[in-house]
Amino acid sequence: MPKVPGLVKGLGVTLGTLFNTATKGSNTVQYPHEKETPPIRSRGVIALHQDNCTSCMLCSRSCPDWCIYIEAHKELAPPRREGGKPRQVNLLDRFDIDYALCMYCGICVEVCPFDALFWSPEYEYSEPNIADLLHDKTKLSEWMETVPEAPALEVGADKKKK
Amino acid sequence: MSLTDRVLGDRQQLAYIASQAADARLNVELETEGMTLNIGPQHPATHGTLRIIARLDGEQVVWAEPACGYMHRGYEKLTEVRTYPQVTTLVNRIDWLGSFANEVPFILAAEKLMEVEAPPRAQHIRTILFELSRIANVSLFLGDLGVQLGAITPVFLAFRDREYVLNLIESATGGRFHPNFDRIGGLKDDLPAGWVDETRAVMKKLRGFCDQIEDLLFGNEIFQSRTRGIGVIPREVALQYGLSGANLRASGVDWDLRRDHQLPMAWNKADWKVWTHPDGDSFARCWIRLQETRESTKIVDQLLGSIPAGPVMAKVPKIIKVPEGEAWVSTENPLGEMGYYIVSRGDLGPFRVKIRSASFNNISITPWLLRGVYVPDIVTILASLYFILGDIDR
Amino acid sequence: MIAQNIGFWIIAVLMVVSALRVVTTNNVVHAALWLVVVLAGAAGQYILLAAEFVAITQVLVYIGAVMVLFLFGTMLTRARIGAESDLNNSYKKLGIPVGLVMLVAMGLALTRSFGDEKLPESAKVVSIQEVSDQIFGPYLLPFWALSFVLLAAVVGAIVLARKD
Amino acid sequence: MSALLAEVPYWGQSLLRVLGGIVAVLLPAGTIVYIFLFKMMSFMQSRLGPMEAGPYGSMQLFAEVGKWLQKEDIVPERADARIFKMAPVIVLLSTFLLVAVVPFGPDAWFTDFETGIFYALAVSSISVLGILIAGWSSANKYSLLGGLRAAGQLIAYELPMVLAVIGVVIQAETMNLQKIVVAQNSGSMFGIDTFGHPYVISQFIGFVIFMIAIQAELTQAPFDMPIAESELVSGYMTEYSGFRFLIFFIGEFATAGVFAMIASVLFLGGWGVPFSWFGWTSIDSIDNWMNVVGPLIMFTKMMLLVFIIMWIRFSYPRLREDQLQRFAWKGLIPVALLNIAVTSILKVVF
Amino acid sequence: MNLLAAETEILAPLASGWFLENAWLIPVIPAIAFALIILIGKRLPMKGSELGVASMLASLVLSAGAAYQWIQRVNSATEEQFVEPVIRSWSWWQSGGFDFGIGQHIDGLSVVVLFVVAFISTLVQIYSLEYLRGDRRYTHFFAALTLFSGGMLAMVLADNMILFLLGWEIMGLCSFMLIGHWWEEDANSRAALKAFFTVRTGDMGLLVGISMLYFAANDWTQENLGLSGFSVRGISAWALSGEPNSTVIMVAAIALFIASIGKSGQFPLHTWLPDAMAGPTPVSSLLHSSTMVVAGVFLVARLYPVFFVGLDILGSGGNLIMFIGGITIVISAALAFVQNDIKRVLAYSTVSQLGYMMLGLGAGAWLPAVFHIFTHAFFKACLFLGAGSISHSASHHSFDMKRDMGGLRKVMPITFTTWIISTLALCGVFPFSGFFSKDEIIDNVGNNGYNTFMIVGLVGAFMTAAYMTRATYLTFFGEPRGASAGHSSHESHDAHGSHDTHDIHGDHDDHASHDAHASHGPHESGLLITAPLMILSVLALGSGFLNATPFGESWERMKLWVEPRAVEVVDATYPGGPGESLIVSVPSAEEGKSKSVCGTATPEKGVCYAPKLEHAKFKWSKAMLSMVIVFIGMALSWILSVLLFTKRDARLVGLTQRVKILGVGHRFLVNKYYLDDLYEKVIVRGVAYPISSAAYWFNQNVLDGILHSISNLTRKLSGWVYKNIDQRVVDGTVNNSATFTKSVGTAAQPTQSGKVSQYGALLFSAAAVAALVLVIINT
Amino acid sequence: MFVNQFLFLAAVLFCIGVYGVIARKNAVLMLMSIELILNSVNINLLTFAMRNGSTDGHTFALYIIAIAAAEVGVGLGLVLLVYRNKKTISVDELSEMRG
Repeated sequence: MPKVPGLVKGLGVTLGTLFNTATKGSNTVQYPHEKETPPIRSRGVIALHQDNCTSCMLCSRSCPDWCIYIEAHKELAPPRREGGKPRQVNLLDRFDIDYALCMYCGICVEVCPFDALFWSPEYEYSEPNIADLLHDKTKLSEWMETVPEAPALEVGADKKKK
Repeated sequence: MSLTDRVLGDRQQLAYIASQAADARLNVELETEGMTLNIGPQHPATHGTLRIIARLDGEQVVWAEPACGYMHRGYEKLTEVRTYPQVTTLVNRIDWLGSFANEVPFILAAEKLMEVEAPPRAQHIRTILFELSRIANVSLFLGDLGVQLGAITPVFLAFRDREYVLNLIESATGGRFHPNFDRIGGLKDDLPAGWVDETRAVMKKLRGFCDQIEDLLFGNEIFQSRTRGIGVIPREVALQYGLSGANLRASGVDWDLRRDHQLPMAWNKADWKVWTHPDGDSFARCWIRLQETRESTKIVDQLLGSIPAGPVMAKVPKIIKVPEGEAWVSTENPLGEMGYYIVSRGDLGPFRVKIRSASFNNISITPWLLRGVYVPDIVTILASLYFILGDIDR
Repeated sequence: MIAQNIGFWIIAVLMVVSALRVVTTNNVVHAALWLVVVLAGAAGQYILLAAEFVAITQVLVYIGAVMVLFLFGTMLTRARIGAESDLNNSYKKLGIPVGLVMLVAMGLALTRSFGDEKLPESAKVVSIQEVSDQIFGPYLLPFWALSFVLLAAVVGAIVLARKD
Repeated sequence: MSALLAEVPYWGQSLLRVLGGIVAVLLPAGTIVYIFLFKMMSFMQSRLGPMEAGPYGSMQLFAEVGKWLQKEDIVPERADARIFKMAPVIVLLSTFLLVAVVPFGPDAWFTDFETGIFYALAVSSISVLGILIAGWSSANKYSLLGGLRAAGQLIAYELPMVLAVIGVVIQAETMNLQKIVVAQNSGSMFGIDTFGHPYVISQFIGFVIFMIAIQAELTQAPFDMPIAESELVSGYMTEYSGFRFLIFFIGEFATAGVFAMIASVLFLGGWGVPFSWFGWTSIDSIDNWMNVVGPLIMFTKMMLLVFIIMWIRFSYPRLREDQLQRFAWKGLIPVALLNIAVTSILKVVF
Repeated sequence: MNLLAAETEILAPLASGWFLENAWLIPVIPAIAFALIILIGKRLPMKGSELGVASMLASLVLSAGAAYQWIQRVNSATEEQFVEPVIRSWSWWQSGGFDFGIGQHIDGLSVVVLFVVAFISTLVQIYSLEYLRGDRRYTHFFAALTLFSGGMLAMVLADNMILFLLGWEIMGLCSFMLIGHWWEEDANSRAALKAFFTVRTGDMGLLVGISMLYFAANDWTQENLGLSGFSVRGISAWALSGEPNSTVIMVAAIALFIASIGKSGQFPLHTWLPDAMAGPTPVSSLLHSSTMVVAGVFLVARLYPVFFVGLDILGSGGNLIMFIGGITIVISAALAFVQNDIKRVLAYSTVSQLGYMMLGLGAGAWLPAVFHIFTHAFFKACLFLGAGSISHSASHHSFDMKRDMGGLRKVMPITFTTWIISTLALCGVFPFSGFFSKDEIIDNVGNNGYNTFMIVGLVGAFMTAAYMTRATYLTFFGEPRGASAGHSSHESHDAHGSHDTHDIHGDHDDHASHDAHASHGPHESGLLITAPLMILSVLALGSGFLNATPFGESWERMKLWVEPRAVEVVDATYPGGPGESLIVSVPSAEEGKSKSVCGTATPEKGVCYAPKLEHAKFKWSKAMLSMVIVFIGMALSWILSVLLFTKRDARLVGLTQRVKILGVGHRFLVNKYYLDDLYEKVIVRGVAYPISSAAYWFNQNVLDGILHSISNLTRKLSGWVYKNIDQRVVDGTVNNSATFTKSVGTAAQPTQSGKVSQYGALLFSAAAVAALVLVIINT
Repeated sequence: MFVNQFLFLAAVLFCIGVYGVIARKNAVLMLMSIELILNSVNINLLTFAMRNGSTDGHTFALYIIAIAAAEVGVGLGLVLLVYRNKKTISVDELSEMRG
């Protein structure tokens, strides 16, 4: 077979793509009109489950760029069982994450010993004002609704996880 | 025996002689008053903030030198005040296109110090992700090459197909660019269900992409005339300047750390080939990368079929303290050899980390390489050397 | 005829003014651009003189090639932006009387020779065929000579401009 | 046009011609930009292109124009301001001068130059001036390099273009574009007159050379080194912004359109269809409706040629400056000369 | 007219043939070969030389075919029929009413010279294959050699003077390139330049002559023959028609003859020819002995009617051609005595022999002169190639007879034999070819009544015999000396390197044996060199029999084939094809005294193309006389040579130092009659120098003086203005006038500055003022 | 149209060109002035061609245009050479013959 010159082959590639796009549709998505669903594990935004948080500050300390701000005060809570001593609990006053600083490394989620932090794949929270990227605990709690279930694992994975 | 006789092939010799002739001609003409052209720090050809100071005579470069450091972020220093888990998330920003691959050598070095080894499943998945990040990295290079040489379409095709790979990485690790997935002793998590099949499909697409790029770009006579014989790096010179990766293999040095270093990774479980090219010119470098992309898809395909069952995490303490000592591990990253030298004093974080990144060495050859070329060839040569600014400046 | 006369005078004034600017401006590139105006005006005058082919050749060769060469030359010799002071000779004023004397001489000669003789009213446009018959007929030898001159010029220019 | 406008007063005629010229330049330019630059290029790159402004982004062009018009007209501080401002106008001017000789129908033309094609080649060379002074007056090294490259390239490719045209002129025995159209549509090939005699067949080499030269004259890839953005950051246009850049932009695509029109006149039979289809014998016997249909036919042919130009532009990397010059002087010009020689020999023989 | 019609039927048409009709291919083939050699020669296995040899072989075959068919043609004609030349012409280009044709014109003369040129060129190219092997510019050498042959052949075939001029100039160019082939040597490039400029001096004459003839002849030829005034045929007919003004044709003939002098190395422009021996020996052999230099002779022979009429050949008192020829014979023969360089001896011999040809032509011996071209080519080429063979194989690239040769007859038997044959031919010994041609010339000169010049010819024959004997003795007899003795050192090689050095000689593998001859001593050359020598010597021996007058009319074939029959051709306005023209009468010189050389009064109806010439009857007595003279010369020279060079006889050695008058003569000869000094010192310096110095003086003193005084004056004036007026008058006026005067002053003062625009200003202002003055005066 | 109006225009241009040649020091500007002169000659040629109804003037005007192109090519080559060697294109500084 005679060799097709590279110049002609190149034209063929572009023309083929042209027809593909025209018939099968493009690879791009018209974003505001249609949205792609990110993978389940996507690190979109961090959601806070307030109840689980003990203000232990592990997340804040392990954050590489220190973008988590936690303030809490101690209170005496009624004992868990009848007749017990009143427990001393940390009440969360402030739990802010500055998304203008966050590197989305996920270390905070990983280190949280009480499963108070979760990843949500939600990504639409850009703000015109940089200060608004500081999400407080209310806002962070709202993201909890979007947190998906942990996905099933691939064949051969070690099931006895945690 | 002169250097040319000893180490160069026929065609390479011709090209080298031509470059030497250009050299000689320039030396004669040095009296002409040149024009100094600052290519960068903001220039499309440098895809980042690299600045090439070139002194021109007409359109010919008389003297050129890269000025780097515009993007210096001080990673080596930053690591000294981070814990080991925190460091991984920093270092995968060094070569921002080869994300996961940046973490691996660091983790391996730390593991070496701690004398733990990741379980086989983790090694396999690490290798797969490593190769995926190589594909993501190099496929962008293949597209970007077109833009540098004036063809606008390849880059879009590259972005299109790279997206599949990034999706894979994201669905496995959660992060598209900065996975932070590697842990000392294993991986953060196992793969999600269905990932293997998806990856197989994507690998097929990428092989198609490679064919497309070959037809559209590499087979194009104009492209060949722009790259063949341009920026020839003879074998010896390449070794002298410490080039690594595809740039070195394009000069005919058969040197690939994936094969040559015995690391706790799964490359030796797959059957693949290290490509070399005798020419050492820009075309050779680009061609080597194209072939390597294909090889990577092959590696991934093979490894996907043989992931052993088992845990992905070895037994390591919750709070990681690396014992006192020093360790050096380097791997064959998309851009070339990347290595970390960790000095530990037994703390939570490293005492000192020296990062050896490929691009810094790769561009160190530019003053030698750019003499006597034309202005458009600067672009060709820079593109074919393939550097990432983050990798240079760190 | 009136329209043509009007055209002539507009173009002529434009040409003279531009020509004066060519020799007086103190920026080389500006001079070249003023010269373009003169040359374009000359092309217009050629059309008035029923020489369409010459006019178009003028545009093609002068504006398309010669002036581009000029600009090339000036740019390669680092023409500066803005006024330059040393474009003129120290004795440039000598040129004015010389030019004037010459103009007077020519004017006198022209007035006496042609007075108010008029050009033929109904001159038809000279076709390319007529010109080509001339070139490849009686004036073939000059055409050949010209070809050799051009060849010599090409070779000469290359030899001059080459570095080695 | 004379027949159409017989009743219109002189000033009206002139006005109509100017308007017609503007339409003939801007309409194809806009269409080309939308269809090829916005849509075809996107499709070739697996994307959709502008979709927001108007249905399928059809109003995008106006949005872009609006954007450019409201941008600040920046003149660099050290630039030669007057010349800097003049340069884009000169480039666009050459396009308008160029369109003046293109015939759009049996009576639909602006001027009927006897030396039409020669005129077209002459005025097309004016744009070089604009580009050169744009490059020089920007006071920018990249611009100067771009301007010089552009001038060298345009001069080099003007030659093969002229030489390619000569083959057609020899075949048609005229330089008048209208007559070239008629010659093609009323001619016959090998005795068959059903398809006329479009010179793209008998002058195929000339056609290819002409198209390559057009590609270079328009500084489209693979000959776009004067504006190579990866090397010279848009070359001579680097410093331009706002509506001056817009003028350059319009000039680029309008010139592409006009050159394609000239190419279609020279090689594809222009506005005409083979006369034998309708039994016409000469230009005078053509029905009047051709004055309306003719421009459409012309437009179709033009779009076809522009498609080829753009297709190549979106597919190829660019050559280097010295390769470009070598290609012109060592490749195209000798071939074009050979083409002329062969054509003239065949013309004499047959 | 009836007569004409009747006779047309009687006369058979002349035979023609493919070779004659297509003779134009002969020069075209080498021209194409030249282009091919230049373009692709270097890539061919034999570096392009095969193309040259092949093309010359093709030309040789074609010209041999043409010669054969020409003989057929002559034979097909009846006894007194005019043998029409085969003429074909095409219009080349037209300009401004001039029509330049291109075409071929074949007659006996063309055929002879064509054959000679093609033959010698072929042999020389074959010879060069060996001689120049390994040369740095091997390919270019063959290209130039081939182009030269093409040019010469084109000139020989030319049917008009423009084409003739083209061929002539191509030859000049090629000889320049070939003489300067080893231009790295200063002497060679100087020789090339000298040759070029000397020949160019003559070429001016050719241009002038051609133009004069055109303007004088064009009307007549157009009207009567329908030919252009450039046409060789037209000019010939015109010259003999009795039409031309005698002064015009004389001046034209002199102008053309100046060209001949330059090209054929006649006195006084002969100085370039010996110097041209700096080129490679094949070049000397081909160009400067046998072919190119006869171009001048050919020109005279070709346009013989013009010279015949213009210079009054056969007139009573002798003519310019004869004088020049006669002087050349003697003075160059004398010069040949004092040369030590063997090629120079041969070069002067060539000049002398060319003198014979000129003498013959001038004395009306057209056929013997042409025949001498023919024979001379063979033996002189043989001699030159023999000299080359000696230097190539024996004397280590030296041509110095006294230092590096001697006693070579034993080591180089073939070269020696061929040399002796050719020498005898050159000396004119019966039955060698030179005898038949040279004696014929001398004989005819005497027969036509020029007894003085016959004596000159005999003296020349004597001298020829003598110097050739000297050269032969020095080369082949006596004791071996220098390089030929085998003890050549490399110093001597270097010392003589200026002559014939092979540049990359040592690098060439094929030359291993050749290169070793420093130790092996002299030896015979290879077959590629000796074969041409042998072929040529056979021809030197035998070619004379083509026109062997002693043996009777039937042996005079050259006369039959070559000499045009002087006839009047009727109805020549449209000469028609071959054979259609016919003869009305055969006029002879005896029939009345007429203005026309054709014999009758100015022809009314017809045209004649060649003058009627007489031939001397061969007498053995005359031949014996010249033979005796030749033998005396040989014997004397032999005895003297033996005494001087071998015996070192005390009476002879240093004779020139002792006897003053001989010393003066010797020095005179060694310095070539001081002609070069005359040209360089007297003409160049004597004429040019005073003029330029006068101009310089004028420039320095008069002009500068005037200008300086003007500027001083203006300066003083402006000083005065400054002092006196400035104080009183208003500032503005003063400033203006001061600037004006200052500008005038600055403009006028440094006029010698070399500033272009200043000169321009002066030029234009002068022109402007002059124009104004003219306009005003013309009112 | 009068013959003289064209001829006068040509004369004026010629004189301006002459002034330019005299007054300018820059080599490129001198070349430009020469172009002015050549153009005025062309106008003359064409005027007379029209006046005499012949086409000779056209032919020679074309020849002059071609010659001008050749002249500029060589002239600018010279200028570039001079510039390269002397770093100036002022003709006044090219007088090495000054004694």
